[in-house]
Amino acid sequence: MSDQTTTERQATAASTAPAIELKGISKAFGPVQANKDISIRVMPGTIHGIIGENGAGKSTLMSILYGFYKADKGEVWINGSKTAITDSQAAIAAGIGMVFQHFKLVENFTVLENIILGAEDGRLLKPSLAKARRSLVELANDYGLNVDPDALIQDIGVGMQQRVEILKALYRQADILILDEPTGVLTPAEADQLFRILDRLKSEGKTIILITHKLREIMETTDTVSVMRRGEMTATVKTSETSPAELAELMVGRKVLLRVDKVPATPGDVVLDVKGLRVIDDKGVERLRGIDLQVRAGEVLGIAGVAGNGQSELLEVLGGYADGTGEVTLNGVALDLTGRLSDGQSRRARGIAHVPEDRQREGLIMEYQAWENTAFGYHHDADYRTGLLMNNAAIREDTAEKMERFDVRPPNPKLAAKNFSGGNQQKIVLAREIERNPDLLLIGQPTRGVDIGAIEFIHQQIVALRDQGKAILLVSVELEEILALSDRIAVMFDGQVMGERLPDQTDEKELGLLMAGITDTGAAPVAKGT
Amino acid sequence: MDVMPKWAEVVLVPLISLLLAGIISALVVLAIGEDPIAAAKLMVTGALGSTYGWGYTLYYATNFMFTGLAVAIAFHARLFNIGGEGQAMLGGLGVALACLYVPWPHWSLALIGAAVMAGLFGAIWAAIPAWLQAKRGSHIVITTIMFNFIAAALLNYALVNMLRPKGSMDPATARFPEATNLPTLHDLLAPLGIEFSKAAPANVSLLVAIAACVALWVLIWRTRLGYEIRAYGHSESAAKYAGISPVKITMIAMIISGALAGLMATNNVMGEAERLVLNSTEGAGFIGIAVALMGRSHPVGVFIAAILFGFLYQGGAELALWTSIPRELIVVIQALVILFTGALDNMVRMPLEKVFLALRNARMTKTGGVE
Amino acid sequence: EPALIFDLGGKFDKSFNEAAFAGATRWAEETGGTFRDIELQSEAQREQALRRFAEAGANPIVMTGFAFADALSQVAPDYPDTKFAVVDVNWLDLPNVRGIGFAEHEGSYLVGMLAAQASKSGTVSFIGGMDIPLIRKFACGFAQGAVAANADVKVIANMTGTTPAAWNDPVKGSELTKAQISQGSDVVFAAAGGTGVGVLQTAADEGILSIGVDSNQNHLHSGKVLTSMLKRVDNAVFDAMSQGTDLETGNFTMTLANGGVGYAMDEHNKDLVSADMQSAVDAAAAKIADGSLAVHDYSSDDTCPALSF
Amino acid sequence: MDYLTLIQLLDSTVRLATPLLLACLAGLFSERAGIFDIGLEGKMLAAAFFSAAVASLTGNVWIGLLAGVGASLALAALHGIASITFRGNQLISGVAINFLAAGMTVLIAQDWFRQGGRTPSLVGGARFEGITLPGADAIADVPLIGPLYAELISGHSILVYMAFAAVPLTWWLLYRTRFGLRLRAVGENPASVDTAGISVVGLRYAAVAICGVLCGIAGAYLSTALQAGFVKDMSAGRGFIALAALIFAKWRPWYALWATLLFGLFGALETRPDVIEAMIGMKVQGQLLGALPYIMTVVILAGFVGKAIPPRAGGEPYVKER
Ligand SMILES: Nc1ncnc2c1ncn2[C@@H]1O[C@H](COP(=O)(O)OP(=O)(O)OP(=O)(O)O)[C@@H](O)[C@H]1O
Ligand SMILES: Nc1ncnc2c1ncn2[C@@H]1O[C@H](COP(=O)(O)OP(=O)(O)OP(=O)(O)O)[C@@H](O)[C@H]1O
Ligand SMILES: [Mg+2]
Ligand SMILES: [Mg+2]
Repeated sequence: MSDQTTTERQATAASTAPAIELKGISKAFGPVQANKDISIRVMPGTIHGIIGENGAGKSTLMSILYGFYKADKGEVWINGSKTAITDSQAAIAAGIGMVFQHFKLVENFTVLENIILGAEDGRLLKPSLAKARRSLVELANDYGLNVDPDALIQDIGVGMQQRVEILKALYRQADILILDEPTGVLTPAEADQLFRILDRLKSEGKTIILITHKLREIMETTDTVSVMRRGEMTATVKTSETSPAELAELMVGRKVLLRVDKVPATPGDVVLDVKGLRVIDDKGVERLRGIDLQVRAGEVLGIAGVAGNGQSELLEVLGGYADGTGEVTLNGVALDLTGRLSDGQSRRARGIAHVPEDRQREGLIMEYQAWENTAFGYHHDADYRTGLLMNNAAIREDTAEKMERFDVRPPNPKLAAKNFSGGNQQKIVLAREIERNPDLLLIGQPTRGVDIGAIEFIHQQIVALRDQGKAILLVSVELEEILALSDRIAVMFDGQVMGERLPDQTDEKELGLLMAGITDTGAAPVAKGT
Repeated sequence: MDVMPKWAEVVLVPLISLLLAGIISALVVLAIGEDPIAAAKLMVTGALGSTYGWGYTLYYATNFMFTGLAVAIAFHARLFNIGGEGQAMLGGLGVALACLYVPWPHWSLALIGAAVMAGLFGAIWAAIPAWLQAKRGSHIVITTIMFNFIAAALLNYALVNMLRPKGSMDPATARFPEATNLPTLHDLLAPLGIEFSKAAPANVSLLVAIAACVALWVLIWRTRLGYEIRAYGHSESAAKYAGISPVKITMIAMIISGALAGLMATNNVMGEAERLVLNSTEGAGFIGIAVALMGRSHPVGVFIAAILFGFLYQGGAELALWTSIPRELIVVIQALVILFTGALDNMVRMPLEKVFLALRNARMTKTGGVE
Repeated sequence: EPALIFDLGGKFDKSFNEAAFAGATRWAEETGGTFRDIELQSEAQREQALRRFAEAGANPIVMTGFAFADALSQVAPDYPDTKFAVVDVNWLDLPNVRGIGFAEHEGSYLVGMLAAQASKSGTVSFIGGMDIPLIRKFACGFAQGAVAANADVKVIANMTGTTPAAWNDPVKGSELTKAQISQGSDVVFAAAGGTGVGVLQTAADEGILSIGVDSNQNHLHSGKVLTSMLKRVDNAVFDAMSQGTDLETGNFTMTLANGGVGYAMDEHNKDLVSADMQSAVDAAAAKIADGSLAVHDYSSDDTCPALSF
Repeated sequence: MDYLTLIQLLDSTVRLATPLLLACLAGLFSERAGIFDIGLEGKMLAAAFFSAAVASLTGNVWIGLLAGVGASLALAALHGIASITFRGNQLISGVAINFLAAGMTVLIAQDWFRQGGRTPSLVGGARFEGITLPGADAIADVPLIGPLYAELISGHSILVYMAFAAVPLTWWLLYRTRFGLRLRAVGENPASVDTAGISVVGLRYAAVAICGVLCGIAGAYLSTALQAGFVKDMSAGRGFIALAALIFAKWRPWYALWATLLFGLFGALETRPDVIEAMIGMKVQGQLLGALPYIMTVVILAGFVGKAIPPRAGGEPYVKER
């Protein structure tokens, strides 16, 4: 097609042309067909949602649009003209910006440096940095995207990091913004703010593509929504004409229960008793400032809080890989918090199981096969060993059984952990920790980044475990999840417990205030014991 | 999901890589005005054409197995032990002390005693950098390099000022007593009716090395300790979560590594030289790095790579013996082998994968199956 | 056909292996004969090369370096019909072995005297390669000669290192030379293989005198190399090859008396060595040769009267 | 220790530190871009040979320098092809390059010059001579400053001044330019660079090429400035010491200067046992003296230097699709 016809077409179709049109996109990673002949149109000034199970090919499709991967087949049309997206530079030039599921930031660079990276003006940094600093102020004013331009990425929270990613796109004057699972790591407040920003951008005529596993977000923010399954686009519908139930079914291929069914708890004896727990990290910062809490048998204690307020440290110290001071007893017997018996293996021996917040960094060895991961942390247990050796046959058999029971797909014990999708990775961790019959289960962010089918399953497992009379300490930044699963809710702020609530006597608003450090009386929090 | 069948990965890729290294080597030989085919023939017959040749090939291979395994086990814990050379030197010192100062009744006991000393000395020499890494954060690559130099000075001092027999010019210990001399493959195979060259230095420590390969395989892939070592190597944060102590794993992996490097001395010092000379390790510690890398840190791979290097050493010696080709040519061939089989293997793998993928797709469309 | 086996340093070590090669080449040129040779790559090849050559019928087999003593004592008895000659070893007692040792301390003594006489600063120095007894023997002889020529002389001695790399580190040799110069030395004697290349170069650059070793190295920097301590390995090899299969066995020591060691005088250094100096040295040489002057041999008891290590 | 001895020691320090500094900065560029390089040694050796060989053949040291840099660049390109294009193991590639250089230099030297793997001695214009800085002779006799300027600062070859100038230049390039920002980013998180639309491959090749140039100068310095010709294996492990210095310096340019100067000082002290004896008041065993720099390094590392965190993406090939 000649240049002339292109421009002609552009001129005539300007008012109606879709901002993005993908035609027949196919992409294979070696033997895996990640995208099969996918076509999609997104009209300018709209928010378009994409949902689908883990591994359905959502990220791949968007990465192709952004020029990160090259499609095997297919065409990309931007604003009515065919555009060759050869690399990300071309995508950026075409006005596309993308916030990846896993951020692409340089950890030890400042915010400002990350923002100008690849979009510098000229060979010297000084003018570029100065210019970026000025426009950062403007962007902050326009959208409320406040960040400290001189902070290092490694020192700021994920919410902030995401802002940096969005600012990166806006700084490059993106008209089309792709967000891949942006809310997976955000607190409700942060998510709300994000959606306000998206609305603002939309009102300015920008086009937004939003990938998420959360149907509520789809229903609340998008204009149209596409559903992907196993590399194919199965449906595109107007959001106003569909329902969460229908979307869930389209996505998973069966009916999904969208609410957690549970009977009231019948709490027993105190299993975990924490008094005055303190943790000081490597940098000398006091992360836990005197925590008191109790978890009883047969109940779920939910810990709500904005990420970074000490929940991680609480799990770490109880799980045995951070040192702390204070008094912690399990079934009435004291736990060693600093000495030789304060490691993960001793904790497991005492009956504490732990589903860590970050399955890829902590819960799993990504290079290990599923069966090896099933023994992880329990490899010294009698049924998994023969003398100094591991009892591989027994572990494999056990793993196959667990995979069956937890519906891990594919149910292949010899597949490396990194080759499972996030939801299935999480199931492997859960199966391992739950099935060892612990007295106390510590769970951090059980459904982060997990698709809706898997969420349903994981929630059922947690409730079932509670009903068996286990004590469960649940940490999640998803208030909805906390409210749905907990029998009691403790809210943490700045290394302290701000208060406890019962789920049926509170709501997201009250919890949100507590999470911000504001107690009932409206007074600012007073540090305990200082 | 793997694109290539396993046999292609473990046999075809290395073979083609080796072939490429051979072709380039042939070009180099041609460039210095020699006949590459004759040279290749000489190397193969010299190294593999007789029990004599095998005896030398296996002798060198034994050295490389020990140092290769040493580097490999450290790699599994994501530790780069460049100090095999120094640890092997210290191992030699251990062997010498054991052989010279203990009146052993029989070689078998002497071997055990010497092996313990060799392993112990090597382990100590590795334990210090390991401790500094684990406790003080001193980068193990630097400290092990430094410990190589320190070991050389220490050995020099021991030989020149302490262990050298009075009046001897040679900075070497006295000959070890007869009772500590290890049986060669000739001695071992003769009772079985197998004729093996008497002159070649391959000796019973080859069996120790093979046993070490097997033991290490069991350790890495079958024991709980090996499981912990690998886990730590893959992810320190996950290891901490599982209650695996980084300090403990660093120390243990390096101690095993150092002990293996030290054990090399049972071959070169006790088995071959039967005395400790100044230059006994001859860079085998560094070759061990190449062997471990080429063997992908797997004991079987290390075994094969060690034999390959043994072949290059012995074949190269024959080449130097009967032609005027400078010995540096062998160094060049070694470099090319390492380069093609170790660093450029993807150059072979990538196109092969394409071929296999095409074959597979063709097969799938024919049968109409969906995997 | 004779064979020649070089020690690990290699054929072209600028030192005694190279001298051996020169001797063999001279033999080949003069007689039109051919010889086999091999540069070793590893310790294990000592015995291997010996056996391979012996089995292939090479005779005599000549080798350089004290490190062969051990291997040869193993191999020689197995090949009674083959004659062996070994340079730097003269303590084996085998019927088919010719051991040739050198009185390096005597030659070093002479160049030590020359150094002390040529020195204006009263400080002379020595740079060795790897720190082994043989090199200390050179250093000790040198120091004795220097002290003999000038009782007030200051002798500085340094070794390059403790690994074989010390034979091939001219950069360090150069720094050592500069360090010695700053301590006042104006004559430096290098017995350090390839490292010596750096020593002689730096001495020439910095305008002080140097002394070569083993072969005559006077020509390397004409007019700037005071002399060279000669160790006639070439002659030893030439003789062994000339005698062929009738090689006279037994232990021999090449001394000043029989021309095995000495110092080099030629057109390159004739302006550097005055007649007085030369006559003093020649007088000492005569006394050493007739036994009236004894130079202490470091290797005899690991001590040195004129220098401490 | 008197003042002149100190000057002499420092002078020696500067000379010994120069090749280390160049190689260290070379490694810094490469590793900051995420390509580990244990082939510094080999590149240096190849450059030492080719610069001496070509200088001796042409009689012009500058052409020699170019040839040395060219040889080093060729090996750097090989490292790039193996570790960037074919995503091979960077350590293996480095090891192979070291062997290749050790063998090839002697093989070619023997083929060209037949002097046993050496080049002929370089004379006159085939060598870098020391440069006397303006006024050095004039103030040489002024107490204190005289020797400092005339002996220590003046009188080195041009390559020494280049090496020292390379430190601020490297710093400026890395921290003050667009190229530096991208180069550092690609060593920390190549995906961030890729998604910004910049070629990861291109940046890494650029870094490896700079590494090649600097190693080339380091090698040329050894054989044409410090020495007057090539001797086999004359790099004598300096590439590894440079690597140690790089880790010591935590991959930073100014620290690299101090680290290499420290190693240089150790080397210089080793040539002056008399000074050490005077300082500690007793005679030091020869072998202990030789080991002292290495022992000191370990002590300093264990005692004063915290954990060195390498560039996060270092050593790993950038693979986005499997
Ligand atoms: N870089 C890659 N290399 C090889 N295969 C890949 C790669 N990225 C994705 N895949 C494959 O493509 C498929 C689609 O992956 P993709 O990341 O697009 O899924 P997704 O829909 O984003 O899943 P999730 O909801 O978990 O983020 C995966 O099942 C995987 O097998
Ligand atoms: N680089 C890659 N190479 C091979 N497979 C990949 C790669 N990246 C992703 N995959 C595969 O793609 C699938 C989904 O990947 P993706 O990372 O998008 O989702 P995920 O694992 O669910 O992530 P998260 O848990 O963060 O949502 C998994 O099977 C994963 O193994
Ligand atoms: Mg995704
Ligand atoms: Mg996901």
